[in-house]
Amino acid sequence: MKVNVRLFAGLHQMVGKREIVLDVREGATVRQLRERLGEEYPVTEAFLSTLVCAVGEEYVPGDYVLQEGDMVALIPPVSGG
Amino acid sequence: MKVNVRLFAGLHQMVGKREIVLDVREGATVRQLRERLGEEYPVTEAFLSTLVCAVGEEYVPGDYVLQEGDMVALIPPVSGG
Amino acid sequence: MMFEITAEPLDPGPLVAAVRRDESGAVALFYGVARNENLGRKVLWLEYDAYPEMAIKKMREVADEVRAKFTVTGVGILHRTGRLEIGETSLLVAVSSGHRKEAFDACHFAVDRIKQIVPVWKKEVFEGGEEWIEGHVPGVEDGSP
Amino acid sequence: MMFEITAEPLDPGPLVAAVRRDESGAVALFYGVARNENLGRKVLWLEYDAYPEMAIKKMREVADEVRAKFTVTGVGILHRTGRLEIGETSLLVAVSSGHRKEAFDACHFAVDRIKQIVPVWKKEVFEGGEEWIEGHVPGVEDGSP
Repeated sequence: MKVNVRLFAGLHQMVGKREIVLDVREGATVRQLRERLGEEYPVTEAFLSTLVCAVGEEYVPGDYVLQEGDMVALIPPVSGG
Repeated sequence: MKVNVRLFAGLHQMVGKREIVLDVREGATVRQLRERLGEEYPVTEAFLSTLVCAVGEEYVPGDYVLQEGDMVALIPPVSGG
Repeated sequence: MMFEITAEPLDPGPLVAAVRRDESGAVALFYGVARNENLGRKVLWLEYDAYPEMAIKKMREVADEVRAKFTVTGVGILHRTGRLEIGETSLLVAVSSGHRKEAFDACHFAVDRIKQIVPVWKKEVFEGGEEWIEGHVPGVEDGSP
Repeated sequence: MMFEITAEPLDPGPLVAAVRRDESGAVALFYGVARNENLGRKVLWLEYDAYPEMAIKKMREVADEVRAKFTVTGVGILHRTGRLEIGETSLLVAVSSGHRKEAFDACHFAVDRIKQIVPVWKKEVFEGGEEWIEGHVPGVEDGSP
């Protein structure tokens, strides 16, 4: 199934896109989505372990199960202020 | 000797003047100056014990000895902010 | 209340007006400012990125936390994005309260929480390089990212 | 640095600009505001009196104390006098620092000290009367007024 993924900060800069579509199997978790990102964009490998996912503008745990069409944001460690 | 005395806040309002001249004996302390104020302006009696004196824009203790021509400020408890 | 993510310079006037109530005796206003040095590096400028919709939502959550923890009369937060020169303001947090101690404590708490959960990111461009600063991993309920 | 006693409305812009340095990552700005209630009384307006020359001198002393106690990059204080309507700002205290904790702590300390030693007085005009508020007896070295 296809999941829309928003990228920010260093991740955006590495991938060169603000939004991508990733293909994952039915019932995939956000942890598996992160791994998929690493396969598609090896440049992101080193950063995957620090990424938190947000679905529907809310942080979700790594075992959160995705649904077709979900808008997922990959959130690097925040550094506002 | 004559001493110039500046009045503020409630004291200013009670006495009706921003500045007065009080006559005290040579070698008088600021504590005695306060008592002199009470004699001249009985309306101030109840407030005398709360007044701190400043000479030359610096707080001085009650036993500070005044000199002719000193500019003394009578400072009620402060309440800025 | 006022919560904004904007690429425009931040203006404290409307923010303070928005958080003040007639019961407010104190307003604590915090400015996060781009400074010229970090970790021993000479910083040339900063660049901020944000996830705007979620950042606003998380700012509101911070304000809710503040109101649950402190006796305040208003909370407002503005965060700037894009390129900021040294001396420009990246963050404004205003908290009003009846009294000063609550205003200070609540504003400090709000700034700490903003840095923990609001999805905003800072890139430092310094002499010889640049780096997206990795600050805080925002928590999720089970603690596992 | 900036220290003023004025009958005009207080403007935070020039104050914050005066205390900020390129090393400042944070500015804490405190607003003392005329509020509509005190001691259970409905306050109608406030009136502030000051001994201006000495107030400025004592503000500078507060700033010196702040710099001795905290790592800050700037301190500034403005106090208004005359009649203030509810919601108007009586006091502005700005402290800049490299980091937020120092800015908050130093600004809070400065406000506390201002209320203890700066010769400024507040009259509350409330429904049914008025009163010059007796706050703090400023200390002298031997402790005896």
